[in-house]
Amino acid sequence: MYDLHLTAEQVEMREAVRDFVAREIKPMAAELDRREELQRQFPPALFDQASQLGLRTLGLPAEFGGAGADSLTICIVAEELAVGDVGVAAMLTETSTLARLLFDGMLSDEQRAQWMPEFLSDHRCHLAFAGPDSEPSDDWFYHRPFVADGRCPISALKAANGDWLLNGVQNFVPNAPVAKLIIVEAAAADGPRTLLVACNTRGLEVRAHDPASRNPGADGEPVFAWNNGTSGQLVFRDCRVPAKNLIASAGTRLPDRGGKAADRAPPHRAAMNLGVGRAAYEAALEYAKLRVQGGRRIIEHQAIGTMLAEMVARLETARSVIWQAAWAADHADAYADGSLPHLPHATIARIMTAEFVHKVTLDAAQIFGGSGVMRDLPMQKHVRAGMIFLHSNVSNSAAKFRLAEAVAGYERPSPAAGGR
Amino acid sequence: MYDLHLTAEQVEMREAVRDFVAREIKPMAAELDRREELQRQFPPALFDQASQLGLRTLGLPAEFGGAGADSLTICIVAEELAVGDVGVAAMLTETSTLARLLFDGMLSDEQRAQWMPEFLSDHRCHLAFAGPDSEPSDDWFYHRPFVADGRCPISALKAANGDWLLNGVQNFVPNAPVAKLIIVEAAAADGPRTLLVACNTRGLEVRAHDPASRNPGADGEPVFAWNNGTSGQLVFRDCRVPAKNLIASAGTRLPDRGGKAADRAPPHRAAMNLGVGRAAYEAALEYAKLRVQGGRRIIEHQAIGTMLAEMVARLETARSVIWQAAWAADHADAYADGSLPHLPHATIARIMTAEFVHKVTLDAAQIFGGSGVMRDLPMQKHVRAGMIFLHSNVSNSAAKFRLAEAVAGYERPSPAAGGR
Amino acid sequence: MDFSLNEEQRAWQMKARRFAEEEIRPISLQRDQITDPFATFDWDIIRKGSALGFRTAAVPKRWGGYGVDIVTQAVVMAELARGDAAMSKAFSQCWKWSHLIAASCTPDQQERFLKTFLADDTYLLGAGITEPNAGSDNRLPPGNDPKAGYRLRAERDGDHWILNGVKSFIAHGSVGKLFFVYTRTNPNVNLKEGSTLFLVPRDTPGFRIGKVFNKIGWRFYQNAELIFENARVPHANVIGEVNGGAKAGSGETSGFGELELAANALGVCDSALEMAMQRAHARARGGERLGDQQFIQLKLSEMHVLIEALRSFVMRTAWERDRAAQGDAAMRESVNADFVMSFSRTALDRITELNMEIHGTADGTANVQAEKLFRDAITSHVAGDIVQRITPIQRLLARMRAQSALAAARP
Amino acid sequence: MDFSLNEEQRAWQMKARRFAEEEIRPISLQRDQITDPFATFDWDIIRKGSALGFRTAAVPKRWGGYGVDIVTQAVVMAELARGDAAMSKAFSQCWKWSHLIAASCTPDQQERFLKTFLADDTYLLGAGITEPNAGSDNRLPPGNDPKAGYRLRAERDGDHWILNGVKSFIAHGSVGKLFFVYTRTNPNVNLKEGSTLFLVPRDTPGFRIGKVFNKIGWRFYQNAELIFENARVPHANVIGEVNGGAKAGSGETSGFGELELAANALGVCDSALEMAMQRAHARARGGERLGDQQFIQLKLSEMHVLIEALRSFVMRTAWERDRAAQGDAAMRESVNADFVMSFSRTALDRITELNMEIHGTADGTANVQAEKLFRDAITSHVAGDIVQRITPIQRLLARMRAQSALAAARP
Repeated sequence: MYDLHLTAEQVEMREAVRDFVAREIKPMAAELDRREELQRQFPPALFDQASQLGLRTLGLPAEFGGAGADSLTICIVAEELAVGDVGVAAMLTETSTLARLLFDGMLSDEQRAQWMPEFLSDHRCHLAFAGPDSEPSDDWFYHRPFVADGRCPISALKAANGDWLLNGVQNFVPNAPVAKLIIVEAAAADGPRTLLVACNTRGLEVRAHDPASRNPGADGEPVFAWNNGTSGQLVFRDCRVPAKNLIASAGTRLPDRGGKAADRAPPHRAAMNLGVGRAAYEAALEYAKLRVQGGRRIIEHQAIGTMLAEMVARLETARSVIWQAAWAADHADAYADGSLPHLPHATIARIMTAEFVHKVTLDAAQIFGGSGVMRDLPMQKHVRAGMIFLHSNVSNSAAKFRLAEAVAGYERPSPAAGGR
Repeated sequence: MYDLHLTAEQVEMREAVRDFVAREIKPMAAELDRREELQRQFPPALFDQASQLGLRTLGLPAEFGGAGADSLTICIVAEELAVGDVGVAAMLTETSTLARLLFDGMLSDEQRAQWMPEFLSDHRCHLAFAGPDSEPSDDWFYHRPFVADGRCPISALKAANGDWLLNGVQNFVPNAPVAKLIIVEAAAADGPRTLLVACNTRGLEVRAHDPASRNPGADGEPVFAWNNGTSGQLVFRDCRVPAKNLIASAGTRLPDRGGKAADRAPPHRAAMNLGVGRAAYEAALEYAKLRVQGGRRIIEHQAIGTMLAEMVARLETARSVIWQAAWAADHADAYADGSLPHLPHATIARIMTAEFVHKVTLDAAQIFGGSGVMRDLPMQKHVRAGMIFLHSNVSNSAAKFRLAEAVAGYERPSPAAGGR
Repeated sequence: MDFSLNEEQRAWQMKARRFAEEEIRPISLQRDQITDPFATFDWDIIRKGSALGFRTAAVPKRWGGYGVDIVTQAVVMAELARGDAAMSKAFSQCWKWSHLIAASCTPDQQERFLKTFLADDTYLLGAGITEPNAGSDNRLPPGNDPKAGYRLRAERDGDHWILNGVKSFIAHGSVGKLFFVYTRTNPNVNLKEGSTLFLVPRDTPGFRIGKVFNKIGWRFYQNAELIFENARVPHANVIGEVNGGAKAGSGETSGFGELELAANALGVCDSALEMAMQRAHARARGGERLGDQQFIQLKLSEMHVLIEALRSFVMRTAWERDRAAQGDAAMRESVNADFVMSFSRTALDRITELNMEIHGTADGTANVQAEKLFRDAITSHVAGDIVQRITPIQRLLARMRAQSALAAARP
Repeated sequence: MDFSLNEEQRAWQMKARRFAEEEIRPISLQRDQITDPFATFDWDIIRKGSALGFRTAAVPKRWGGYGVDIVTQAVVMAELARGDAAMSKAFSQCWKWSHLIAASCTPDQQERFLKTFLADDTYLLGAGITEPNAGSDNRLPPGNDPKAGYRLRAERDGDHWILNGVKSFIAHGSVGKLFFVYTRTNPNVNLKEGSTLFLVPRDTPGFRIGKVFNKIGWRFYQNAELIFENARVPHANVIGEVNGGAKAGSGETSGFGELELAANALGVCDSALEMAMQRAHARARGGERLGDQQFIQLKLSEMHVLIEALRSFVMRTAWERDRAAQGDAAMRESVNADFVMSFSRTALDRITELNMEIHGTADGTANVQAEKLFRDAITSHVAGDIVQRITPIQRLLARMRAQSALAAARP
């Protein structure tokens, strides 16, 4: 029975996060916004509070000690967090997503028994994933087999006792500066291996990226960090990882990083993206109600009113389609019983949200005039965050290819092992 | 509890209408499309079948003999009908909407007892509404009181015995050619009156518009019929309507024709609009899978694939927001309990759907190339229908003003009596 | 830098403007609204326009035409299209011939057909390329596939060729007296190597007109089927060489075809803007003019911006094509004619739609003229389509490749 | 119609192109990435550019400048902006003065300030209009509201005026040596009737610089606060008349301000397109060039179309402004400078975004230069805003009203 009522728990969770955002994140974000992106560091106390609210383990099933939230709740939370600060939202969502992937899929029972207690008890234990290098055109193919040639910058050599020796440097690893456990995909002689590495393992150094230094990207051209969370560089120098830390004997593809699995994955990123749009809209609305030009509040001017109407219409529409995709991720039967058409709803949510929010942030900045492009005010951060969602982790162009293949009924031949 | 499962009845109803569309409407529509708009006439047998399916009385509560469908089901049906033929959808939806308004609101018990049996038993009994003239700029105001100066072209004079004498000519009345009962708002000396008039009343002539004749519109400039249903001219010449047919002693504002009531009205029109988009998309998809250019099916070209992806993403998104608004229209409590934000969801659905479908139809026509603009093929009809939804019955510009007023918290002073 | 017209250009512009206002506009809507697609044509306007030189404007002076330059052609097309897009195209369609004949026809062919064309004020021209299964493939043929592109067959029979097949959507198909028909003379190789271009007069035996396509706009301008059933065309009517059809057609490098539709679009845009400005100025509600409303001002602004950008781009490109015709090699390489056509598509769609918005609709009615302009606009939507947009980029990228290959080859 | 540059214009273009390539581009990104907004400036590039005449290009020859026409100005701005938008603007910002001084200054003022400007190769100019609570109101003042618009107060004190207040977001605020400052000399009437324009040298007592605004783009070009605390400015520095500030400013009818940003945008667009074409040409995956992909071709096509439309429109408008400067009354009336600025906004936003798309992002990284262009683009988003778009329409509609009133008054 079609029903859009949220449960009391969902509404309460949303209120709790809103309250956390208003009390803790927003005041801190205002301060952080004045710094260079790569110098933003979240206060550890914030981590503790977020973890105590259950946000670090939100997606982990209750049986493993997590909050066991459904996909809809995860999206509600991700949106609210991103209204406060997209970096905090990205960091917590990365850990929560990886926790589910790791503890509810990749680990053996023994491995789980080893790491779970520490992960659950340490409020500051975050997770990171370091996989093969990728470049934009990885996903720019249509109606033909995918040939991945991204290589793992980290090499793994099997020692005599079965341990693994890791070497190499990987740039721009999300969550690296905060992660205590890192899932590393490394290239061994006979194929990729996935290992779990503690951040304090001897031979591993986690470095902050210097904002002024320009590392060459996978394609050899200079790039710089352009994501919404926090990221850093991992340097492995003969880093010895015990054999028992081997968690997969092949490469690992994360569902929200593209591929067919992403089609029906929970649209966390889209929800964060929506939060960015809401932050921009809410600021613009407030400003438009206060600022007087032309003898009246600017919201009373037709042009500003029309822009605000378009903004709120887009955001509400995005939320509608994100929630639909979130619910669909947990209810595959709805496709079978005719309640939903056979389409990749998460991909649709991603496409529409990214385009909507991009437009919303530009309009919001327009309403702010010159203040919309000041580095020490939050509006410009929203504009840039919106651009990042539009172009990164499967760009909208590539997402449209995947959607078109779905409607065309194209079945891609399985990629060779190790494809990410 | 958030749940997007449709009920078995909803799925069955949708399947029944799809079947009806495939068997009856599409073959007929293909034939009708080759005619001039104003010469399209629906075969009476079609009316019978639609009515037997319950489509004529869909919105009428079960206690009054209707199908008592909820707003979501009405939108599901409207969409499916419009995929077949937007004119048929508009005609049936007009009758179904007016039936609810009339029998479940305007009529006294005696009046209901008089007209209900005939309406229910006659499968061909359709309804029409003839109100004051309006012009586009009626709704083009923002953040200030509304001054309606649209006049009723029909005058009502009270006879000595209490009967009303109607005189005047009204152009472009939706459903006029098929209506057996017509709700007429007429101008009496002391204000507007609403009367129910049978189509065979002496002194009333219903004429088809000659496609070549150009009647001046309310603003004096030449206009022509541009709606998605069927419409005609009503000519009253000393038409005597009994006193008992007076159904309201003031003017009547239909909720889906704008105004505050429209904000949370069921988004029937948006659902029909969506059906138009789907018709265009489905035709384009089919064509793109068959047509070979450049050595392969055109769907395999990136440009065409991207267009189709954008089309389907827009349509799914529109459906999501239409269904949300439909459900919200029946569940005001969801605003109170925090499940929905306090926003006019029907207005949002209207805005987004109209823009989406307009783009979808243009893209679909583009995929069809020259065949997209041939009068005797359906694609051009979809393009024009999409334009009509974008600009008529509260244009998108005006709908955005209403939405902006809602977010600004502007409270319009009540209009003078008789405003439509 | 000089954006002004010279005296001769200005005179043509004024003549065209007057003709559009006095002759075209009064019959435009009436012709548009005729239901039968065969019956929309009006020979009288063709004769009147011919008398003023609009039909033969582009024929070089040495053959007895007016020989106007491309800037003038652009200006005249825009002015005529301000009256009616389809009527403007009915004249400019004949100009293509002047370009092609100069590039590719023999003196004998020029002699035979040009004289008649100049003398007969109802002599209209058309070209047959499109076939039911060959649209974009003709313009962007996929490599070596002999099945791609038009298939109309021509087989040699002594001094004649026998043509069999059907062309569809052919401009002036139902009213033209002479057609440039693309055929396949070798069906086993690709389009580029196996096609031949013929001059086919209307009275060719075995050649007849099929249906007239019932378009939703550009009603005056008739697109028809050309049916060839053992049609006999003399060998002397081959343009260029046998199996050299692709080359014969591409010898015309003026970029006129692209510019033609862009200039036409400019005229339609001007007409829409005129209507919209007039409405904003004249229409008042409750003491307030429509034009006092900010949202109307923004729509008008968007229209003006697009139109003036388009006008600038069209006129610049026309000048470039004149320079190319005069032998400027750099200009000959320019792909701006393609780009301006793409841009005109954007401007035309948006401007006619904004004009509809400003006129609005109510009670299921719309302004007749605004709706006609919208229909005319979408009818030409094939212009500026995907093929149109990617072709020039492929040329530019190929040029970059050639240059870097050259640079790499150097020591 | 002639779209080519004359020899002198071409020479300036080549000089600017070389300077952009050899001097500006090498330091552009480095200056952009400096964190401290005070520290981004580089006097060396100003001196080098001054030596080549870029700072004083627009000063009429009779005062010892180069007196280049507006077409040349547009060309030079675009070429310099191809290297760096902010550095281009650092030079062209000084040209405004040349226009305003010609229109509104006394010979004495010209004598006092022009000579210094010409002689000192680090003498930069700025103008103070915007205040924290007066943005669009300055440009589109609401009727008779004395509260609307800038509020910086100037009061007469003998031969001097005492200025009090704050200007914000003032271009060259932190580096300029002379400012054109708009003040209120009668706070009880509206902006139009109660404002006065002053020449304020940097070393004026009571005048100091506040913070430098930390913009996300155009980093080299510094916008700062100007703080006036009982600043004493001689009466001889009043431009035009007291309470005639609105008029004094509007005497400058070249439309240069609008054209300036449009020409600058054109240069940035050219730079983005160059990057994108190079990427499509050079980058290959699995044996296929990026440019072989249709969706990349479509993006490139859209970029080319917008750029060539913008180039056409900018150059035409520059020519119109030159004609206006030469006394052409019709051109003086043209509002195309407003429209071209609006159009440049659309083109700039879209093209820099398409360039980002073509470069893409992966693993949370982006191409540094593509991202810089995007930041530079949105930083200028105030140009082409709502006020910019509606102002010219209001003028055109007012003109229609005046004309119809005139027509109605005639017998």
